[in-house]
Amino acid sequence: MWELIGIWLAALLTLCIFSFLYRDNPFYRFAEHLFVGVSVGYGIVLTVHQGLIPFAWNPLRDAFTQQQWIGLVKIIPICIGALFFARLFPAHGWLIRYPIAILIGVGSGLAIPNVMRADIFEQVLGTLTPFAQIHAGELDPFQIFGAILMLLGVISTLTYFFFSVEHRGVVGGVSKIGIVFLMIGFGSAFGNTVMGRVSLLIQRVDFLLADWLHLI
Amino acid sequence: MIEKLMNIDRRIVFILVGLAVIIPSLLSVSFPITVSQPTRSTYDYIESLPTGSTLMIGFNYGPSSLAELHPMAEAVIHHCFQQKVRVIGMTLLPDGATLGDDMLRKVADETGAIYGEDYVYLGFRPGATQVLLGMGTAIDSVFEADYAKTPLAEIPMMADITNYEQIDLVLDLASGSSTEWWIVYTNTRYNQQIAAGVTGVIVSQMYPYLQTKQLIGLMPGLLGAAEYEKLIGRPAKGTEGMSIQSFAHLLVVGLVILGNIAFFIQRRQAE
Amino acid sequence: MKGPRTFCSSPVIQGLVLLVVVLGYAANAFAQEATTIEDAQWFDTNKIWIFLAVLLYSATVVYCIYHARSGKELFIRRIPGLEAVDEAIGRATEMGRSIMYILGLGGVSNVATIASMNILSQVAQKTADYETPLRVPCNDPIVMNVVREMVRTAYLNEGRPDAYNEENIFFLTESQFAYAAGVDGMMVREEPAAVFLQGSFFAESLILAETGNSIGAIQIAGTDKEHQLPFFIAACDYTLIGEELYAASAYLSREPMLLGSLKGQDYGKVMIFGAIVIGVILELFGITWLTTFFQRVN
Amino acid sequence: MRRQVPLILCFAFGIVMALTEFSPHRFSQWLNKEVIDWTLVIGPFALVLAIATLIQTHWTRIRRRSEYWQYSFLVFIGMIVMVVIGIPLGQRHPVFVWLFRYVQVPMDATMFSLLAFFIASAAYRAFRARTLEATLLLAAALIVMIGNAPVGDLIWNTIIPFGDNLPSAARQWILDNPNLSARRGIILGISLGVISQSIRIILGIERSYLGGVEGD
Repeated sequence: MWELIGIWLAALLTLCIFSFLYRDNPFYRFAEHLFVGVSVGYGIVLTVHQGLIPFAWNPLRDAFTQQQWIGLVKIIPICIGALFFARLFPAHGWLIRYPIAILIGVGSGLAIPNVMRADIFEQVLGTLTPFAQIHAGELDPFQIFGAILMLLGVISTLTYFFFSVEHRGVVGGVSKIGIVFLMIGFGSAFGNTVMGRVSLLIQRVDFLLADWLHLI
Repeated sequence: MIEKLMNIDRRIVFILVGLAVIIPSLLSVSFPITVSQPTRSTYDYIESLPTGSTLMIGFNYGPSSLAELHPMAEAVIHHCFQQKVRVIGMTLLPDGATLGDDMLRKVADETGAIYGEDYVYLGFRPGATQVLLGMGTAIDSVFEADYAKTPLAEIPMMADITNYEQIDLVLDLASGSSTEWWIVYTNTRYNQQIAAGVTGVIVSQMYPYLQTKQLIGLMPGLLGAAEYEKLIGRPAKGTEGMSIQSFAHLLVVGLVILGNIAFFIQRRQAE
Repeated sequence: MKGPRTFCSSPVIQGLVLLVVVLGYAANAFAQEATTIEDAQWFDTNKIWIFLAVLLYSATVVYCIYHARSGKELFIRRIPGLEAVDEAIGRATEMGRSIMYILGLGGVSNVATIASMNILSQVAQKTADYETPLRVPCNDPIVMNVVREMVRTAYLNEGRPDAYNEENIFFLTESQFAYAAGVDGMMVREEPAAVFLQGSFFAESLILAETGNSIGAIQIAGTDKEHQLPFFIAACDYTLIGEELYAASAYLSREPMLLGSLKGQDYGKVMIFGAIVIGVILELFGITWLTTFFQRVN
Repeated sequence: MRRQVPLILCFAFGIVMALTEFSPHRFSQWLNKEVIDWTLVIGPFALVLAIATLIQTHWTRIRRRSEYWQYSFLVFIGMIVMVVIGIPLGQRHPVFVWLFRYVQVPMDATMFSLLAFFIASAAYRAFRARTLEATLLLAAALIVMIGNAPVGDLIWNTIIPFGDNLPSAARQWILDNPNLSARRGIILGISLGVISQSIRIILGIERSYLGGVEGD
């Protein structure tokens, strides 16, 4: 019974959203506002159950019930977090800079070593590897061509992102080649995404035709 | 006329897209599928496993990517049960927990596989990388019990499985960066063989790993599912979906070509 | 901003002193419990090269910023798309319509979001003069707060605090597609003349950009998420590609700190360039120490 | 207090996170994890701001009878229903699961599936061979799209006598080669930007997050 009501409700909401394709209309506005409300509500529930309870409440509770006093450390972040309430009192609004500064500091600190390793070192290594294979004689001529093209692509795209030199002469020429690679890259990524997006539509159509209308 | 064609109302395009998906869905037409090498290697690997081997599947996708990855999961699990390869399911995403459970149970019902002997579902544990590292020492150090809260010690299938050493292949079904975690934490560290099935959008990110053989196989989105279905000779949602895909792709290609013809005629006229 | 060199004086040194005291004390307590060698090791020697690379690069960037602050004019190449910012604002003013500025889904520590906020503050200075409404629907509550302060400051700097309306910068929802649904609805109802899409975007990028296009708004996009760039390029009038987004805030504000840092980034590119070229040559001769070096750190 | 303390906090947390990433010592690892847990406690408090402004925005709309003010009630209804059920009963409660499955998921999935329509209309409008760059974009997209659809190979193999399955092979090559090298170039540039920004933030050179440069 509840499942049937659910399917009907889901189908109607699905159609409400699809109606946006025609133009803005009361059905879309209905779904849109409901969606915003529900998603905020869901966000609050998720934050409480997956953020505050396991990371703040549980350690504090354990501190008192099981004498794991280390859990009391959590009082510090709770107090820092509570500074966000300062925003509600205009005179002390600047206090929210404290938690923001900490969040930004942590984010930046984590980014430095990880980006250096995962992105820069890995990508440079990835560009060099095929040349080791060329030396070892593992690649056929077509693959060697691919490796050289890759090298040209990486270097020219990188040149396109030079900002402190004017793009004239050699630099200008190489950065033009970079644009060529960028455009081919973007085109292929676009084309490759079509499949994923159509899959999503197929799934919605399948829901409407099979689960709701039982046509297939 | 040409002017009109150039600036066609987008709603006409929308209707065409809708029809290109709805009509083939109703008619259920199908096209032959060519199997790509990365999908074939995954299949071959599982095909070559002796009876009683173990495959671990990570259901690392949420409801929004279900359309692409569920069919793939279905095909691979079918293949495993046919081959008498045992399956351990798990997930690193809270959203994936119910999806994996549903899928394993569905295929088990169809094939008659028995829970606890042919497959086990461990569910979700938070802390992705810690979970992956923890299973390297002992699976029950992370999952002391399965999804239904039965202790692993009481599950017959888990008696001879302690850690990655007894797992012949990990298949990660991913809509995010979980495959990279598997590669960094289990392939590099424990030398675990890994294959992946990922959504169409992140496929190209995975090619470098295939090149370096950190992945033994790779299945791209719905197409991967269709290819796998062809290999095991059991067409299902993937094959059906790909045929619909063909129409949608032809439509988009046709529209782009049409737009360009109109554009060239217009330019010729202007000259 | 006080003097050009205040940054190394107080906060950093005070922070350091505080750190050393607190950490030293706590570490001492832990050192006694260590059981394995790895547990007691203070530095992962495998990572020393990453550490050195970070140091070298940091030093370069900081040096360039110092240099830029000494007052020397720094060149920065033209960034296509940024000329259109004035055009977009002008058009909105002429038509008497609003401008919508979308910062994407990134949190406040996200680099793209920060770059986007810097651009927003430049845009706000211009709209303040013309009294063009600047609407900013936010996806992240903290970002919303920072943006409110930044825009208010921008209006203040232009001497138009009266034109600032806090209600134009508001929180919508954190959910990706509910946010897209809400912004789409607002776009078709309010019909802004210009839409800025700058920051960190995911799958919603095309939903927003296509709707913006359908209402005929002039759209200037920019993101460092390379997956979403194709869609912006297809659906928007101008697109800042990847690092151009970071450079844009320097280009618009002409602030020495940002210009210097951009110069430092260019030196970083030269280093990568060098590593790749030398690496390729060495590999071709069968000398593998550079690849082994890059491999070791993983 | 208003500027110095946030800058100190940002520096201290940033440096700690960056350095502990390099250190396998037990204490460093504990500290690293603990601070990340802290941010998980601090972050959720920001939701207070969100809810406050959301209520304020929609309440103002209702009070002023702005256009479409009636819909603002839907936002409140959606939010309140989710919170009232989700917080006391938990995320696994059947009623909450039902709401999630039949209200939130269908709207989410449908909104996502709109992309199938938008990607087609964007392709139609934007992929015109106006310039060399646009032509490359267009060509790469077409090749990948044809290669992605099974029917592409089928048509090719029946019409053209050579190069079996050329469309899917060409697609693969484009994705592996020009696409990958363009992405590498972009990623390398972005990574350098991310690191330099993080350094500026930690050292207190970049202060925009404090909300404008002025206003001590």
